[in-house]
Amino acid sequence: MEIQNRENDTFVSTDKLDRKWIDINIPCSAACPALTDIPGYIQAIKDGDHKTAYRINRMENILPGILGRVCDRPCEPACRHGWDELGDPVSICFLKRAAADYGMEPVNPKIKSNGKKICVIGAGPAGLTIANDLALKGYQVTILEQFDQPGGMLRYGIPQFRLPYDVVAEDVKSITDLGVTIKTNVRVGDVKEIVRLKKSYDAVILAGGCANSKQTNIPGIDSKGVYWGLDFLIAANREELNIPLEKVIVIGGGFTAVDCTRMSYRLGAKKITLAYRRTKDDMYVGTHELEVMEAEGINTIFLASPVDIVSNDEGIVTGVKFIHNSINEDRSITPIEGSEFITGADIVIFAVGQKADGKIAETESAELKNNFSIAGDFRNGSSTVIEAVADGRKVAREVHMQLSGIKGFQDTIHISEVKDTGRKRDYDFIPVQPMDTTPMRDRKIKNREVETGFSKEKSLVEAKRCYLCHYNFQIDISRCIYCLACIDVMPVDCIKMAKDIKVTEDGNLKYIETKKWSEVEAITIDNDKCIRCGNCVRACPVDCISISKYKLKMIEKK
Amino acid sequence: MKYSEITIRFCGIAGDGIVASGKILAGACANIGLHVMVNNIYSAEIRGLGKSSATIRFSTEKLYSMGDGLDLLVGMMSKESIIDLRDVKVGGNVIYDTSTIGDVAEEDSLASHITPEIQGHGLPIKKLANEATGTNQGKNLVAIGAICYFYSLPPEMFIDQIRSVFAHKEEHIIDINIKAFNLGYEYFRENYPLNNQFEIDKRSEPRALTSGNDAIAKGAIDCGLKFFAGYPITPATKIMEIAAKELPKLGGWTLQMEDEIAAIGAVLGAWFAGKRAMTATSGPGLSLMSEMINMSVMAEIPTIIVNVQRGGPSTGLPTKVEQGDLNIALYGGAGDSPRVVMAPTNSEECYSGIQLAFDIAEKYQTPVIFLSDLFLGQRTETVTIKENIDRNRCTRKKPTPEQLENFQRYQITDDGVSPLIVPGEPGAVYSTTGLEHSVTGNPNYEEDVHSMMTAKRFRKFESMVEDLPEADILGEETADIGIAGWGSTIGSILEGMEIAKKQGVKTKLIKSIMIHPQHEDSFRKFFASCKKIIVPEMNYQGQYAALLKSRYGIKPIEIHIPSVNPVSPLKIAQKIMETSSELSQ
Amino acid sequence: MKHVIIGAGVAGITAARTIKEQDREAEVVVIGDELFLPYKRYLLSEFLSNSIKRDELLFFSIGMLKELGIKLRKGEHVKTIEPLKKLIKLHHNEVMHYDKLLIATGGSPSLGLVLRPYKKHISFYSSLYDTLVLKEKLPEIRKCIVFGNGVSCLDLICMLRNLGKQVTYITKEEQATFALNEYDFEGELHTFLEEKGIEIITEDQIVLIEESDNGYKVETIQQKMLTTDIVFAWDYYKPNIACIEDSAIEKKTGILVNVRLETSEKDIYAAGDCVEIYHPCLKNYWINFGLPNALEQGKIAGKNMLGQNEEYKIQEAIVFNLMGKSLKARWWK
Amino acid sequence: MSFLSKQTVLDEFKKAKESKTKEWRDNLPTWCPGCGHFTGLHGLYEAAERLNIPPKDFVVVSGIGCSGRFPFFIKGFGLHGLHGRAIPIATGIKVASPDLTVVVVGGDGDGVGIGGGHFPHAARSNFNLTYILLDNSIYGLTKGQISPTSPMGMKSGTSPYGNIARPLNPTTLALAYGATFVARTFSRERDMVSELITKAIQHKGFSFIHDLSPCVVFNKVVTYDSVNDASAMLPEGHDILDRSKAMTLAESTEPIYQGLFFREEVPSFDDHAKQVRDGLKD
Repeated sequence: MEIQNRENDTFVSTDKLDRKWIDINIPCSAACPALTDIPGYIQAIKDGDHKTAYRINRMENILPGILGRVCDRPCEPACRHGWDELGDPVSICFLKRAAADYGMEPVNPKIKSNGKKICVIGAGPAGLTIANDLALKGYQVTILEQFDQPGGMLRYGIPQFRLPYDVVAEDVKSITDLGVTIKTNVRVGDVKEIVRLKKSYDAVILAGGCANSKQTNIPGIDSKGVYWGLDFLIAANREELNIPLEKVIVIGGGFTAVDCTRMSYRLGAKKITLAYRRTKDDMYVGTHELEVMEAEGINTIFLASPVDIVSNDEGIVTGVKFIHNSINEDRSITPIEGSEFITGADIVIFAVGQKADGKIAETESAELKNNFSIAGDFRNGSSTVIEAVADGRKVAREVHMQLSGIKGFQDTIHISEVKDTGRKRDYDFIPVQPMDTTPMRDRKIKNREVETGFSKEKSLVEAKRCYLCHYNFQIDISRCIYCLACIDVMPVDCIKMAKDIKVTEDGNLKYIETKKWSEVEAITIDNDKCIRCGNCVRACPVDCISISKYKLKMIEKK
Repeated sequence: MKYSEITIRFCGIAGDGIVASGKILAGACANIGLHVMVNNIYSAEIRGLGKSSATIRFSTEKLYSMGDGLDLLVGMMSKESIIDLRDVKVGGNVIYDTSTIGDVAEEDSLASHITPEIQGHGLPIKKLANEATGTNQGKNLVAIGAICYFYSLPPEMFIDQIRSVFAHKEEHIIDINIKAFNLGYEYFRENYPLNNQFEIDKRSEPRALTSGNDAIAKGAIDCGLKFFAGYPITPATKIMEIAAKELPKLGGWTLQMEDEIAAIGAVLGAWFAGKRAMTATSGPGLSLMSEMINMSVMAEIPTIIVNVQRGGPSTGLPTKVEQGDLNIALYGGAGDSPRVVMAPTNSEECYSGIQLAFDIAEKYQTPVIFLSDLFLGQRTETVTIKENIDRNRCTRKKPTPEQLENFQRYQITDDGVSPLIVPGEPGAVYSTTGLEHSVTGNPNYEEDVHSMMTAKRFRKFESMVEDLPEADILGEETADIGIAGWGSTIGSILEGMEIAKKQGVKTKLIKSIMIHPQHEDSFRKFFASCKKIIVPEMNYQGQYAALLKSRYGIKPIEIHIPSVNPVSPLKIAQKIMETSSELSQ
Repeated sequence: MKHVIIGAGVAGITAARTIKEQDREAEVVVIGDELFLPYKRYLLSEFLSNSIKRDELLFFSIGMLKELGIKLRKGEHVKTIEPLKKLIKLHHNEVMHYDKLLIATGGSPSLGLVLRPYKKHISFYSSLYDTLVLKEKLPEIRKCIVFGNGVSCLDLICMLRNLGKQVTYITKEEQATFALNEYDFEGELHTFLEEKGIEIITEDQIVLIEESDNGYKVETIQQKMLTTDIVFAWDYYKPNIACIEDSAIEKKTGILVNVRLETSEKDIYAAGDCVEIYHPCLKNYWINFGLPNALEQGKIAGKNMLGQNEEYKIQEAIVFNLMGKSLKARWWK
Repeated sequence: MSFLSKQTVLDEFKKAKESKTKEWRDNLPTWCPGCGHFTGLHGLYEAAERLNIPPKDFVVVSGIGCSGRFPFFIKGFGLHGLHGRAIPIATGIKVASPDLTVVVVGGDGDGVGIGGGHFPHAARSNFNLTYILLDNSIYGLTKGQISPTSPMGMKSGTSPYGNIARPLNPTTLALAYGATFVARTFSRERDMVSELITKAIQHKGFSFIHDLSPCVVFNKVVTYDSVNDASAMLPEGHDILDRSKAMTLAESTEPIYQGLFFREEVPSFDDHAKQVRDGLKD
């Protein structure tokens, strides 16, 4: 069990070396657009405290239940446990979900109203985040949502077998609990309406998202049986789709494309094929998504682009003509002369991206200038949920700066001494805990969620696997007797005899290793390789290895 | 593949649990009734750069030596094990660690030296050990687990061994070690499911494992050892540790003295007081003791010095075997100082021989130097020792009532043995000294006294012969080639003779635990019956051959092996073949 | 010149031999992940059905190996390749330098998300080791289930049938085509196999395998419940290219090479089942599994590594005669 | 202890680089990782650096035992002598060429066991030697038997029923033998060890360092922790000229005092020899 010193023993640093340490040493957090304190909440789960784990998630990336299911997990490929020789990444996302499943409870922080009113257009991930953050700062926030339910893409763009409605509802509720009002079925049509809104609010933020499918224009695109990915999903989600599916071809390489194939599978299609113009590695979805898709018997064609939609006399789709591509160094593609081929289909779905609603997109106009911002996909083009959240957070800060007149925000690193991390070396050998899933035979049930989540026990086991990278192991050179006891017990090549130390341009510390005893200046721990097993601390006879916990906190510059 | 005899070597740096590996594997095999012989070789460093290896040979047949060649080499450390590859038989196997930390250069990699005739098997030893124990301990058990599967030996027999070897440790230590074993076993079953068969005779009884050192200590205790004084020295310390453990139980005691000089001093004192006592040491210690040996000769106080020979001279090769101390044992010391020198040839003789040594020392009031060696002393093997327990044994020549009248401690007698009384016994008292003395023990430097006393001290060695065992003669009586050997070399000689026999060459062997004095007639008869005589031994000079030459005037073919490892039977067989071809020309 | 060849299969060994025959001085190291001397994988069925002996499988003896001066490293595999430093790293962290490198790691069956959990219940048949293991089991086996694709699968089915086993073949396709599509042969093939007494279940896949008292229970996505003594299954037959994962070497499913069998990295070549070339006739990227190509490519790679300039010509005949009558002849004596 | 922000790390490393101690390094030590002897070794490096002793004038003599390896790890002349006989050999060297810096290193068995008979005479003759006794209260090289400084009751291969003899206390012995510089150090405290070894070498006469240097492999009784728990620095204002006070403090085991117990400036053997020689002149 960790023995944390009193708060006033904590050393607060603003040194860029220490800031850099976090980026390099807590790869998961660094990879997360929202800089979530991942080791923080996983450690909480490890200690059986799902409530704290939930609170960390709830405050740092707002939508634990949702992101615990549909986040594209930039953190997992970065996880230290997945590095060469070290096994597989921790199932961070599943753990986040566990935090929500077992630790969810209302966060009722003390909020002192500052009397200012904010209007957010769009109840998607970006909008919700802005509302949440500003509400916590004491603003009176109102969200206007065009559909009858809040959530935007979360509600309409993602099929229920990945993200059930009630999960979205719960996460939204915990935001409305902060006093945020959501008015549904309110559509802001154009700039004039925004201008009107600005009269009654101190600031208006447009987070309209990218709810419109990007169109492509190839011969036969308007034949019967051709759909746009997002429309197809929204229709399916709103139970508005009742056509028989036989052979389906989905064209695209993103989440929407994959969702379309899997939705088709549930709508009873016999043969489903996903076609993408580049290779597997170039797709925007994780390998996990792909495997789930393949598991449901969906075929794939790579390095092939559609050149023509083949249809019969009644203009009904009969297939797609593709051409093979070769891929170039810069991942761009060149079609291969005469390599065309036709694949039969009765439904063709184009899921080649989304774009913002054009009508209200002329946001450059003069009357909008001050006290108006745009956020999320509406500004940046379609991205992932976590990126939308991160962007929402950024915008919320800007708005808060303008309205409250604070100087800005600053990263501070809180370094505190720790006696023992509570980890054991054998945790490193715990295998990844598999996510329980709905049996194949029930996959056809349209709205049955496929991933059923970790049991509480499983979440504890999986959490143990986390290296807790936020701990910094360091040899106090002035007390070291060079006895090599630590090197003797190191689990990987993490402790080195160093002849020099450098600060790289990007502000990272780098040790120059040497095997020549005569050159050795110090025995050093390479935090980059360190897996935080604590073997060295237990072995050191002169107790010269210290553990300190690094935590990033952003504070207001008054 | 089916096997009835296997030789396995664990190779690594001291600290990898190499020795423990040998112990567990050997114990397990002995338990299921196999014949086992184990030889450990480790450097004098406790840890760090010292290389260490344990070779275990087990068979359904009786074993006499470590044989030639390995069926399996387990390289716990890559670089250190490369040289051992040359000992692996054609068709043999190697297990190497695939989870060592950091890059390995091609030339330092064990695997890169494996030839196509040999099969390498990767095993993540370090990793699995970490998984099981959370540290680097248990590497050896991971390997043993793999071996167990590889030769399809029954796992239970190993689990039991692990339990008994770690019996003194807490339960969880035992558990993690068993876990390590299982991980190794499972890994091989997963990755190398095709394994080999080793024929085990289900009916055979468990066998006892013992080392030469164990046997000596036990033999001494069983024949009445009461007091032990010594000083830790490789490879003899084990004897002292056993004495320290056992003697107090029998009303005796063991003292660890500040050095060998003090140790043998204390032993002399105990004998003076009439108690059976001994010390055990190795070359350097024996050298230190030589002055005290002279004292024992001069004062005719019995002494037993076990010398477990190691490589010399000086501090030499503390962890390597050599038969280099024969000369110092026979001749070392000032003046004309005769002493008995014995050399057991196997563990059984370590037991019976030390008992003989005590009886002779006590009866003839003389120092006995008992020459074991590192290989014989430290190797563990399955043996059948005929126990002979009589702790009240006494061969001391006590004075008759007449003799007690004006008692002469150094009375001149035909057999040279004078009556001896010890403190606490009623009847007489006497004083002794390292100075030359008269029959009473009073200092006396007169010429005829000195020559008379010297003659008396030597006369004991002639009369002694009747109590000594005849020399053993083995092999084909009609053979023209005769071999004479001593000490642990005999094992290799016997297997060498077997190999030669398979090639159709007859040989015979004469061996005796007695180096000095010997039953000279039996030797003379034997030598007379040979056309050629071969004398193999593990030293550079041919110290035993020199003795035989001077004593029997023979001209033997000498094989001198200043060896750090036990003699290879093949080497001896080759010499025999050469000799026979010379004969046939 | 140090030529390092990863893979001791047909392509790798042929290359090694070619190099040595043309340049005695060249240093050649062949790294094979199997425990045995190089052998002819395509003869395994004959070996299993006892029509040839084990040593007839070998490419050549130890003696031959020494004579040629090829250094063979058995039972080892390569973890990573560093083209810039011209280094490879083996499974036990040994680091080896090369001047020219040939990747000929072949391909092997692998499992997708659904089957992976049942790995320990699934038997394979792609190496001599598998075969030896199988040879021991075979006598007790009566019923077999096979799920998979490709020529090797067809080979397996026929071999089992030849040995008089009861064979059930499950495929995702609506016909047993063994992914040899675009050829008008399938129809025949499917019925032909059925005539031979092989039960074929189409448009289905295995979703669950359980141990049952003496054998296995198998459940399919169409909810068929089957019992069997042994299950052979793989989702795809895929090139073994794990060793290039972290390197810059261009890959798709296999390693992309030009007609000189050069990869995107200097001095690194690839040949055999692990490469992928665009095939104008198939109008597709093409993983040319199969013996004749491996042989041909081995030779060419070897020559080009020695600085010659040979181009690989894809011979349709060779590829497709696998499905020609000669093929049948080989199976149904 | 400082919070190890990355800046602290940089500073410490800089300090390490500035020190020249590694110029006295030789082979990589082969002791068990964690062995207390590493501290003594490091201390000797630091002393050599601070006093800038040129390796050519630097002789380290040792006996048998783990500590016997010392000479191989230090640049300078070294002599790995016989068990317990290091002091006489060193005496010969020193008397033959008094300008050399001669340091004797030995273990507890070597120094107060087999060699126990040499120690007192070297001390009372006040040869200008520095004798560092690395005390781990165990025989390490023979794999763990009791040593003369092993506590009573300690079990080992040769004392299966517990050590029934009382341990020797090398510090009090040195005081009793009349050594003119007597200090006790603890391998856990690198700076203390270095500082006192330096002072000892500077001292004219027989200087003795008793370094408590735990064996991490074989001694489960006398360990870093057991010693650490009992450790205390000598009381403030202890009079280093008061031998009997020093004796009392040295005898204490609760706590085990560390620091410089006693030092007196009296003519060393060298001084006497010089005096005699001078007296014989003209």
